[in-house]
Amino acid sequence: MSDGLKRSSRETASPILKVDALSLSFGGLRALSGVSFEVREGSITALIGPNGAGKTSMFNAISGFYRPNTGRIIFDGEDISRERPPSRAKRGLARTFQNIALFRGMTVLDNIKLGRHAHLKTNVLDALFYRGRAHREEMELRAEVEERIIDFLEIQHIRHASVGALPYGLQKRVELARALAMRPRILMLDEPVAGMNREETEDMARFILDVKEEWGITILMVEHDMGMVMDISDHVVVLNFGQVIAQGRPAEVQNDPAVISAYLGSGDLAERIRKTEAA
Amino acid sequence: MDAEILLNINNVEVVYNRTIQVLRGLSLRVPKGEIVALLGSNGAGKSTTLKAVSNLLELEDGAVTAGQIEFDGTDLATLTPHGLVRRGLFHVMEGRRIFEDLTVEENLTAATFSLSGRGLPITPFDLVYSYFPRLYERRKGLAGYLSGGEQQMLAIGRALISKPKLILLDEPSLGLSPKLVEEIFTIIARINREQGVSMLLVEQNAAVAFSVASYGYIMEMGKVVIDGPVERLVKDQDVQEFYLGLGGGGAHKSYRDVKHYKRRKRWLS
Amino acid sequence: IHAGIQDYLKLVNDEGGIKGRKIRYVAEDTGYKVDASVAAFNKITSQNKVTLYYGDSTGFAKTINPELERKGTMIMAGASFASELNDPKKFPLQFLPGPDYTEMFGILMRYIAKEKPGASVAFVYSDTEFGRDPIAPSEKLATELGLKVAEKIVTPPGSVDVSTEVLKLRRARPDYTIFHGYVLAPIPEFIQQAKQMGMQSRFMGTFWSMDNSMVQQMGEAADGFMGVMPYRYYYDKEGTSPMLDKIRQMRPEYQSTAYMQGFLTAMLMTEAVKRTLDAGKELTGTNMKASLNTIKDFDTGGIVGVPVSIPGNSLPVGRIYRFDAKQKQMLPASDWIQLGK
Amino acid sequence: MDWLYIFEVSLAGLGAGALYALTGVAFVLIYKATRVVNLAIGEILMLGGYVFFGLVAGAGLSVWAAIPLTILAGAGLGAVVERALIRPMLGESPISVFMVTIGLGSILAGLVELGWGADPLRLPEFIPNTPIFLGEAYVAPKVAYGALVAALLIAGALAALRFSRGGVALRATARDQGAAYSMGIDVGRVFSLSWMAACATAAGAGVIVGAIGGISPTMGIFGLSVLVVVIVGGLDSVAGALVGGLLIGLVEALAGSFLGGEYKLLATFSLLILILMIRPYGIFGTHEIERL
Amino acid sequence: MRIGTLKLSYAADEALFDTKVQWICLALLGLSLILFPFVAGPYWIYMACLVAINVASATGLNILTGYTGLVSLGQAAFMGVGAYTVAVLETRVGTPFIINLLAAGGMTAAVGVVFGIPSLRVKGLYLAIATIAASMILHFVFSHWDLTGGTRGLSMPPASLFGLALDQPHKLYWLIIPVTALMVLGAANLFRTRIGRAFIAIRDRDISAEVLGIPLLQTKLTSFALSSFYAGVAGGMWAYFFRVVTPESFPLINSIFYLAAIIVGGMGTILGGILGATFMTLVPEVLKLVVGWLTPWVPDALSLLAPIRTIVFGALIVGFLIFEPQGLAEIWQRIRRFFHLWPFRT
Ligand SMILES: Nc1ncnc2c1ncn2[C@@H]1O[C@H](COP(=O)(O)OP(=O)(O)OP(=O)(O)O)[C@@H](O)[C@H]1O
Ligand SMILES: Nc1ncnc2c1ncn2[C@@H]1O[C@H](COP(=O)(O)OP(=O)(O)OP(=O)(O)O)[C@@H](O)[C@H]1O
Ligand SMILES: [Mg+2]
Ligand SMILES: [Mg+2]
Repeated sequence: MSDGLKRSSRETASPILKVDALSLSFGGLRALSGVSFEVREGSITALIGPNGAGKTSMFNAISGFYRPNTGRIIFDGEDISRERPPSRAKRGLARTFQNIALFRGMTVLDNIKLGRHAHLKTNVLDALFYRGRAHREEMELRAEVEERIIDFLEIQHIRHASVGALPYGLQKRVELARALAMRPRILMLDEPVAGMNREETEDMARFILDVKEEWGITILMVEHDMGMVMDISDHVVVLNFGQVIAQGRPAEVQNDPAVISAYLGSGDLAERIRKTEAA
Repeated sequence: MDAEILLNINNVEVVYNRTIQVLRGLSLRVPKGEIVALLGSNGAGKSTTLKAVSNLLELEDGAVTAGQIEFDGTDLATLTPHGLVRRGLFHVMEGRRIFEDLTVEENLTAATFSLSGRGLPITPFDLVYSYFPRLYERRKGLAGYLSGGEQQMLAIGRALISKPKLILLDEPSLGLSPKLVEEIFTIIARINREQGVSMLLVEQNAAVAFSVASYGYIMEMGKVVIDGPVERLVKDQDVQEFYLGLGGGGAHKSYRDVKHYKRRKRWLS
Repeated sequence: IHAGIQDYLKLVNDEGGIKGRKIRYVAEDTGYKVDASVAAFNKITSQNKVTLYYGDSTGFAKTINPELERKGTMIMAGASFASELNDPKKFPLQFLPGPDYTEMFGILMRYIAKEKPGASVAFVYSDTEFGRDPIAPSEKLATELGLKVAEKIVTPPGSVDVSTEVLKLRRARPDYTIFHGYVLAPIPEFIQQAKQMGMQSRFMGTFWSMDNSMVQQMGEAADGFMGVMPYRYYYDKEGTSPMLDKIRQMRPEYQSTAYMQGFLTAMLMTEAVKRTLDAGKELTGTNMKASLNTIKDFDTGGIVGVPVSIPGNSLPVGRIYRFDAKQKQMLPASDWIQLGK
Repeated sequence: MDWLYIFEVSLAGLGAGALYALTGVAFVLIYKATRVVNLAIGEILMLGGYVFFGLVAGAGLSVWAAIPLTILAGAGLGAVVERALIRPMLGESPISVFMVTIGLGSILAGLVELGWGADPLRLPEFIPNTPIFLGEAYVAPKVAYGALVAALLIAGALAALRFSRGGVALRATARDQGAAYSMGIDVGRVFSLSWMAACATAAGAGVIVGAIGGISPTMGIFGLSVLVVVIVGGLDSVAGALVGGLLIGLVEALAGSFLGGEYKLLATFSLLILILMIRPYGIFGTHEIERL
Repeated sequence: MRIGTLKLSYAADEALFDTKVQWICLALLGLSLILFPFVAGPYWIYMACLVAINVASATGLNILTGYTGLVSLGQAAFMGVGAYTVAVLETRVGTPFIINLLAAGGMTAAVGVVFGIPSLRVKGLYLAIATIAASMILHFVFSHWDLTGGTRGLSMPPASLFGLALDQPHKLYWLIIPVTALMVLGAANLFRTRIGRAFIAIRDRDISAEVLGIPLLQTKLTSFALSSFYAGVAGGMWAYFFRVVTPESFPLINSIFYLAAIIVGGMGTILGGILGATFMTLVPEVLKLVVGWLTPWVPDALSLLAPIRTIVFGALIVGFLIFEPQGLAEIWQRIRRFFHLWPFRT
């Protein structure tokens, strides 16, 4: 892979997450083979690539749901490759899911609170009696969730609603809220604007930018909406068939011929259709 | 629109769980041989409209409480969901809904049930494979492990098997890479042209939808707020701003510059 | 059982009751579940003043015993012949209207020892409290009687197919096979397969599998099936039996051995009450039980073929019957056998 | 080592296993099409036994007329149950539907007791009675003939599912009813037919099981062993039911004869836990595809 | 009637009972529970105790099945473990009953954890069947171990409190009711905290829960342990209540009974466990009453009772699932809403 590309990225901050020669296969299928890239602290990094390129698998490997065959994941200078998902979550790796994974039996508020699970200490005995620590912790959590997260994402009006009944766009927002409640240092978003129209995408883009700028949280996201990716990300990594085929600043990647042929396509659909039509 | 009307939705209202009203008097037409696009924000009721047409609401505790839907001259209320498919109305559902633990080929076989009762022979899947060569390569593999784009191809392929008159397509671009979106829509246009199949297309990606459709409807809160031939819609200022992401004067806006306050859509006021 | 109790009490009441006292009979169904039985007990005893109680299962008898002692106002019998209950020290206010299961085995084996000294026997029993009840003491008794226990076969509750067990039995080649802990299945299948294999063993059962209608259902397998029965069968015309005559009068169709059990229980209980009143004592549990134990060589009016006594908690008497396929009836195969005599 | 004995015991076990397998197939059929874990299968089997008894002993029909009628009655029961209890549960959680079948089992057991009383009954003899010897090994004729019938029926079911579109329709319906509808599959009919076929099979199995062990309102316990069989084999696999049935039959027989009857259940249930720990979806069951 | 409630603090919004009306209702309930034994006959006190024991056990099962989504058909067998523990301690060691009850809970929790281990790999109904297997194995142990008295089981002396023998329902009432009340309250508290939320998350989607920081095995086993603890204590109370424990005291059908109780009551709500267990315990009694009234007209009524009870048991389960899948708790909520006139927040 070209060193030139790497050097060209402008960030000077240190990498908060480093993926090092990661390989992962399912039976005979190699979903990832020797993927390496870095996410710099305070950046928005986008992971793009064709369907089935291994983006979600990459997220799953980083958050510990899949066990890579070889390679390392280094978070904040420490190798976390052997850790179970919950302890990675506790370190500040938070994520949302490609297919919304909210807990339908809970209210919005409880879903958000759940994000804090790993940071709370209440044990079963405390919980049964709801005295002392349990009570104190719950009150603090409630206040923080209300005042920081719910206000920020503008979902006050639905906090006692049960998530199942919410429209899709709001559900995605609740997922984001839950991830924020995890006290993330890095937030991984899997297709945050899939299925949204232009207007809703604008809202979500605003939240993502604010999370980065006001909360200082690093963002790694997978997204197929090139308009948004190119506009808001600082660094783009392109995967194809489980391998990195390009990375760099959005503008660089956008014009990379390999990326165009594997992923972006000609970009002018209407014209092409008219062309085939004529043929 | 002088062509023969294949699908005619008239003032339909839909209620879920006997309490939540989603469609509030929606009307819409699909002429024979055309692609009609249906756009709208999340939760506007687009999928609900399609489910009402294909009679699948019952599965989700929904019901059409008013209005009527005609397909090819028949009132749909009298038909069962599978009966409808067998008359040539095929619904490619949101989220693709392929049978994950069946192979690609078995998925196509499942779609052959739509041919019963029409006296149509079950032909080999050549046509599907000719449109989607990639499916041919993976025909023995479990569909659950296909990539998103391949799954979408399979979903459309199943529709082709049924030799339909009308396909309802629910967000075929959802989650697909730009290139695949292009491919799929190219094929959609081809199918429409070569097979003469009409389509009702629900899409979030307005630009793409407009590139294949001839007529468009935009709905909010369960009813149509604006409709017209595609050429006219793309010139509408609100459509440009809220669906195509064009700022004043037709230039693309950047997501970085989006403001917190927003102009209200004209049709909502 | 229910009908038997009802009928006897009707007889007593029609004759003016016990010393002018009429007996009122309250019944509850419990479905053989301990908690339901206890609930019924509480309900009945709190709504009525009860002196005689008929409970159902062994579990209930054990559960309720402390309560029975605490109340001290009644005596109780039940559908269970569990050996454990046959202990006047532990269960002072209860009794069994027949031999306990161990005693049933005793009667059977005494018969075997007489017919064929030194014979080998096999026990086939279900893996339940009911099934396991008499096995350990009976093994001991077998050695005392000079019999050989060739095999013990346990079947899990509710098992249907017994082919493997039959194979096992065949290897043991017992002269006699005693089934216990079953009502019907899997006895007939067992016997049938055994006969097909050419086994010569004789097959025997205990109380609950001995009712005539049950045995008849065994079909071909029934022929020659034997077992122990403390009461006479409904149709048994041998000797004089005024009570059986009365029963046949009241109920023209066949009555089961469970009916007889109920009938006899009611008879013994009322007799105990009568004797207590005769002695001018209060109707307390202890007094009634004491009176019950004074029953000696008591004539049951033919329900049991010989005069009976209740030395302890049980009525250790019975007779071997054998099924006759032609008459479709259980016919006596031995004299009445009284243990402890 | 007494090899003849082991051989005989194994044969007996396999024979019993064939009956498990047959009932297991009935169970799998329902699961495959409707994702319903039918705990009432034992009671449906019991009802089959009783209907047969009623037709022969009550209505005085000949045995050979009664068997097809029983099977037909089973199919009828399947249709009614599916329509009245299962269809309304479409879309509910699997646990709820599972509990509905438990409730159904209870209702059926109660009805049988109401109609025929609590006492066990015996079916009239109709299976040939001459002892069968395989070499020197004895096989109980009822078990042998039962196993034969079971084998034929299972082979039929396997063939039907493999060589027709029916199998695809069944699995498609099970996976996603909405999508199946939109393929033009008559989901309602698939549901009904699979319940009818399964209940007919179970009723037929009930006649055989009843002929061997007699009938009683508690006969539904047989369903418990069948449950073990299908879990071991994999809930959605006909082949699994076959292998599971034979395996459990064999294990029960061997445990019963070498450890004692009380160990039968212990052995099969321990085996069950063991297999589940190694293969959580049974030997042949399909893994749920779980992706994030 | 109330028109919306204004909450002035988060604590108030998080409280279990948030309105004055609720507190009054609660106080009334408590008072009536205290007065009950003074006005009711022994039969009704007996029933009250039985109901309470069943409520305790059903609440435990609800934690596991209703909230954590792990279907268990082993609740009765777990109660058996508790009952035997109490019986053995009482007869062999003679420790005070409170200790015995806690030991019963602890012992059962340990057993529950062991049988809960498959839950990491085995899901859904496969797991339900695995718990049947667990209860069969426990049943085997009960009936073949000397310590548990084999098939005959164990008989034991009554619990005693300061030398006073608690041998009567109306005395045991003062043991059983408070213990059950405490257990129910504990369960309700549980679901205001992280532990309870983790349970629900696992029920709704376990694999994503893990990525959100919830250790799966540990949490599932915690749920098994808690649920079995409840079962064990309930079983212990059962033992003190009946004072004989046999292997046949805790058949599989009882496990089904508890599952049915939480379904009829409403899965995943505390109220559901209470209502369901009460309802299902009392229905057979009501049936008996009805049959009692019928006896004069239908002479055979008594012998029909057993099958009718079986049928009604089944029909209740089926009926509730089809017509009222959320159970009695939902009906109760509907009644409440009706009186609130303010349907948006309950
Ligand atoms: N659990 C699994 N078992 C087997 N194969 C899997 C599994 N998960 C993913 N795959 C395969 O790995 C490849 C990469 O899948 P992945 O979901 O990571 O793609 P993606 O880049 O996220 O695609 P998309 O943009 O469509 O979401 C695909 O071919 C997929 O079929
Ligand atoms: N089964 C259901 N029960 C209750 N409400 C429902 C159900 N399905 C949809 N809704 C509600 O109906 C409204 C319209 O839903 P629908 O799926 O038709 O929207 P859509 O326009 O397709 O949106 P999207 O862009 O998210 O696909 C939404 O508010 C949704 O919450
Ligand atoms: Mg993905
Ligand atoms: Mg939609």
